[in-house]
Amino acid sequence: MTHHPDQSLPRSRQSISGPILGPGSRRVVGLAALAAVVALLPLLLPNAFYFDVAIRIAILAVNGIALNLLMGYTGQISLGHAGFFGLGAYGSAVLTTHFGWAPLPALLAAAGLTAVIAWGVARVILRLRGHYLAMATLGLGIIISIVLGNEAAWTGGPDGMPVDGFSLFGLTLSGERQWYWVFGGLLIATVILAQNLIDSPAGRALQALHGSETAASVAGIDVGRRKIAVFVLSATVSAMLGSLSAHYSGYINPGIAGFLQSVELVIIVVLGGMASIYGSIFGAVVMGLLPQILAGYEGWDSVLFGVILVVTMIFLPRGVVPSLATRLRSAGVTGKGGAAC
Amino acid sequence: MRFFNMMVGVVCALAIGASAAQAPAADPVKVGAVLSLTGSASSLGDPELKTLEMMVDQTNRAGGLLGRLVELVHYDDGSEPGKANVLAKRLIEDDKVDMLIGGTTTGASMAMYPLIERAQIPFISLAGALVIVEPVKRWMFKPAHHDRMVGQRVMLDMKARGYTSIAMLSDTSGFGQSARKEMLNVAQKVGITVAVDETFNPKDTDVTTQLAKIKNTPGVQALFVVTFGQGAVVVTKNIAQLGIELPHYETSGVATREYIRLAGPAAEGVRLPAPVLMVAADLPDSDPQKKLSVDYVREYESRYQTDVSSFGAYARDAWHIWVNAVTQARSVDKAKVRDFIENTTGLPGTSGMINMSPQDHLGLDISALKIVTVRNGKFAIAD
Amino acid sequence: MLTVANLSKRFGGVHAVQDVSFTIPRGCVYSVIGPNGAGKTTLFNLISGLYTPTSGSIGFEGQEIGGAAPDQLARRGMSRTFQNLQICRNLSAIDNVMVGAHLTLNSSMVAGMLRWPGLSRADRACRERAAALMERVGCGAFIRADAAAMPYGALKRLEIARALASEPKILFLDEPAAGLNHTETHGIQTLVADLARSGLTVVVVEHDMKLVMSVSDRILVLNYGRRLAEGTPSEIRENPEVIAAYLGADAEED
Amino acid sequence: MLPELLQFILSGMTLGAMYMLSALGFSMIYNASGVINFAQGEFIMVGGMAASFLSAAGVPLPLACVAGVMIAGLVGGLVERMAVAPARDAEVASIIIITIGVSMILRGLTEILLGKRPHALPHFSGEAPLALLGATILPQSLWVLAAGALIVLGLSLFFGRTRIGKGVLATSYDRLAAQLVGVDVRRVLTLSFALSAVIGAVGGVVIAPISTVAYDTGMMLGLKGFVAATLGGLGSGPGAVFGGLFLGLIEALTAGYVSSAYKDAVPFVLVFIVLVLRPQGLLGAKPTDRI
Repeated sequence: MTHHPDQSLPRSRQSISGPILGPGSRRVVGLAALAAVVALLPLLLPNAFYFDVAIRIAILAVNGIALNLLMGYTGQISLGHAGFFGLGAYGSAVLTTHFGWAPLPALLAAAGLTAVIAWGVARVILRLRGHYLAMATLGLGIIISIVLGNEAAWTGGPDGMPVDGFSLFGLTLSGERQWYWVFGGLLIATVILAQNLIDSPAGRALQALHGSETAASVAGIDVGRRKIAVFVLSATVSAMLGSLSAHYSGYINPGIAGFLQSVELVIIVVLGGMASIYGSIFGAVVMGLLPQILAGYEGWDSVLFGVILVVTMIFLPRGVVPSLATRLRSAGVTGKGGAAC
Repeated sequence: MRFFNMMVGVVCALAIGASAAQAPAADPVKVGAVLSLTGSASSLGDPELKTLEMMVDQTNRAGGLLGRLVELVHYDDGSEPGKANVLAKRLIEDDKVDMLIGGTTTGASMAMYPLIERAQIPFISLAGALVIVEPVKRWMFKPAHHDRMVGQRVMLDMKARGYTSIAMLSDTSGFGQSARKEMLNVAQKVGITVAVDETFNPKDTDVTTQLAKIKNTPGVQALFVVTFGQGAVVVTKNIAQLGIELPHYETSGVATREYIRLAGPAAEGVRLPAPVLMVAADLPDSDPQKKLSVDYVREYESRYQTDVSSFGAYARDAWHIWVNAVTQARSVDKAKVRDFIENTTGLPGTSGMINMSPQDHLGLDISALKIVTVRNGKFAIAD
Repeated sequence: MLTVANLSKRFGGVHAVQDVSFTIPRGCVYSVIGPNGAGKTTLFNLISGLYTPTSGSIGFEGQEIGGAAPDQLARRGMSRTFQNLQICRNLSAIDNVMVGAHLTLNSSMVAGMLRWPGLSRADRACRERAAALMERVGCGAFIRADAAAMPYGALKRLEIARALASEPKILFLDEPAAGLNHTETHGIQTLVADLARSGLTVVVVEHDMKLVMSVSDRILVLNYGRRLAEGTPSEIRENPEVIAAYLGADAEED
Repeated sequence: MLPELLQFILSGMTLGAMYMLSALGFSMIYNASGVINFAQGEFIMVGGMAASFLSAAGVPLPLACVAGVMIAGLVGGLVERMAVAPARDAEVASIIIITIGVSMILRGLTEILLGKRPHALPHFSGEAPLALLGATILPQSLWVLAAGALIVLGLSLFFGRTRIGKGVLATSYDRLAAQLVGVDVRRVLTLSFALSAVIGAVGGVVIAPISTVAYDTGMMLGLKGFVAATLGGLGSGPGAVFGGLFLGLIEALTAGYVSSAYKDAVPFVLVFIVLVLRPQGLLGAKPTDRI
């Protein structure tokens, strides 16, 4: 190997003598901490209401991570993602209620159907960029919620429809405490799978096409196919989550697929931090707790919530978790990474 | 990982803080309410809350219930049924309320009901749809006429006046769609043809398109608009704009003075079924509903400096049904109170004489709905 | 190795490239020069699949590749850098290089999610290789840096490392020295010579005549989208048409 | 059937003029700063609410309307200075969240200050409908159409004739270059927010007598404005005008001839189809990447 002395690069070469930091080295700690929180939280939760809040946070977090794969990592904005959540929820509800299917096959069928729809949509809209993509996905979500509201014979219309509990092999999940473990486990599994994906060559390809589609395609990445794949993946995860949460809450209405829900997911991703798994969890915690904390301040809740969004985005524009991470690192708290750059 | 510790800290602090904050100081009777105070149904939820707060004050001023003070814990579901579900859980599990009022909308009430049944707590819904009381749900009651009755009352009036072919314009909200379905059923039963069946979004700023279609359909003898709040105002103004001369019916959902004020002269002659509340002063003194209705209107309007609506009146009746049951049961025991609510008999309310039974969690008959009309900017008993 | 015949590209009414033909033999350093707007970058974009030719053909190792997508061309062994840097600023420097190695790894999303056996090992090996490449092109000091935090000169080298990571048969460098100072340009010059010595076919678009003349085996001169001349550096240096085009009106007045 | 069609068209035009004003606001801000302002609907609402409130408090109608529009313009400028300007370098998604936050703040404050009840303004020139070939139109609808036309005219004069207007245009083409030739870009950006708030508020004020206005009416109008702006091509003035009117007409005709239940879905289906066929909108310029 030949080396060329180059005065424009003043740094000594000793920094490469240490191990080259792979992305996976900090994962184990994070995962252990998450698992510990999930495992120990029940000791602190006084009653079923708090379990319910925790469950809803987990649902938001999984949904947020699914959207973050698409938005934060791959750079494709979606303002209609709640639509897929709604498709999953209603798919399960309609198949179990009107056709007497068992919950698990219904869940799988709803997810499969959503995947097919997402695939068809992605093929046409992922050619769009920026705000045009935002508009198209926004439209998609709104169309889904309008259809769910109008087809009253199947969906109960705007008032919604009841959904049976989730049972498998004769066992029925009941009560917030049982469901807590389902959604807690689901969250941990999602974090593991999502991190695996991000740290893999496939994940790198997704992030590359976010950074530069031209560079990605020249490097041999089939940009179109990758975008479609991650869109379908993200939509399918949301759909499965929608099915499960429909069985959990026992009642669904078209609002779950609406624009406000989609915006909520985008807020989770952006507030917590684009391209940050733990950012999405943080965003979900905020979005899950804030409405409960502000519940007593009717009228002011909207103002306070708005102020929190604006202030956070002004002072931590990359989202809470990545911005704070950078600050901590540059302050030398973690003692690694900073020296090399 | 620091974020993690931080997050854990935040969650724990909030959980603990919140649970400490709600430790009972005294021992009041707790009533929980989930209402739509913002969002599309806020024009319904707002008078409901105002009324409940007034009722709590009245009850406490009169010495409380069973010697205990009454406390109202209320949350806003933002007209999102999904949120109502969480908030109901909060009221039941965390605030530990003794009974629940609310669900301004049918969607919210139905979303809350699975929890109600599991927690076995008496629940009086303020929403309109038939589905709330039919089939009968053990723990859920309803003080207001359901949409099928409203439809029956209107159709009876139409029949009496000789209309057999009508146009219907319903909004796309939960209220409008559930009511539309019932109205179509009733029409078929009483032999009225719905010649035009149009819908509109309650947030629309213009419905002249749908109305022009109705106007140009030959043979239509009357127009029935199925909506509430702002939507009714827009429709009424558009009807005047197009010069549609058809007799114009609305539902009890627009029985508010605000409707008359916003729609102005366009509202003249509109016919609608309403609880007696709106025309209480015109009733004979012997009517058991008269005094309580007049009292309610006077107190509400002097306290809030704003017009009463039938929605507030439903909340008033709900309150009295519960107070009546608790007084008879001499306890707030949930199961006992439920039984006494189910056995409410001969209780006068703004909506009529309430006679419940295990088969009937509404307890009203159609006679309590009066057809009123707008005359000189006021509601008056028609004919 | 690469044969371009009668290639044209029109944007609206503008002929960016018109009827250009040339052949690049294996293992040589081939430069494309010409005044601003001569169509050099358009030519690169046509060959690397970013633009579809209006007419003409491009043959690579005996097969027609005109109109093929960039990622398909990458599979065949083509790689390039960009005049306006195309760096993924959301990734670290070394990840940018590893993006270049995309085709050498199993990149299935399912495999990634499930951590397919062997995938981590292959990825680690790829990371070592990427680090070595960064060393080789002279930006080894930034192995742990975020791409967004790197200076311009180092990013130019990073792109070359990324292009090399795909183990290409032919490498296109679009103005590798643009925006660099004298010392940096010299570094690039040595690097290109070094790459050529290792047997790689290198195609360069460049303005810096000193660099072009010293590294090139053959040179193609474009002017207003047309081929003006082609030959060895010494032939080009003495070509009167090239001199006229480069020196413009001044030369004629003299 | 002709009167019916005419009625649909008149109704669609009134609606369309409203969407057009909303869309113009979107386009103006998008042009100057590249931001999609999700608080645009709230500007409309603030204008209408402020005017209704002042009018109800006894302020003469014309004065109340002007004051309502000015208040909205002030709010628009403040929003830019306080919320958007400090985040200038943030990513698109972050700025979207900021404007969503702003819309929540405006909605909440209006609810707290002016209450939840819907308000109406008196009609500017009576409520007696005008007959036109068997169809009818309210005088107020003419006000809406006239206001729309005046704004379009005013904007073209502003951009074509005034120094500051040209500065806004220059900024939209190339912010850096505009700065170099002496345009005060910061002022231009604040101005573009204030101006789009004014345009929206004019819409809010003229439509309030017809449809009433409440603290939460902004969102739907804002969304439709976004759809209209996208249909026409983001950042294109003629695109916004065309997109708004087109959307209004299509909505009215769908409700009239196809299905009133699905008429609200039509704009979104339409924008979907248009974007698939022409990703830059109907009148938008094709974006070019320099590689």
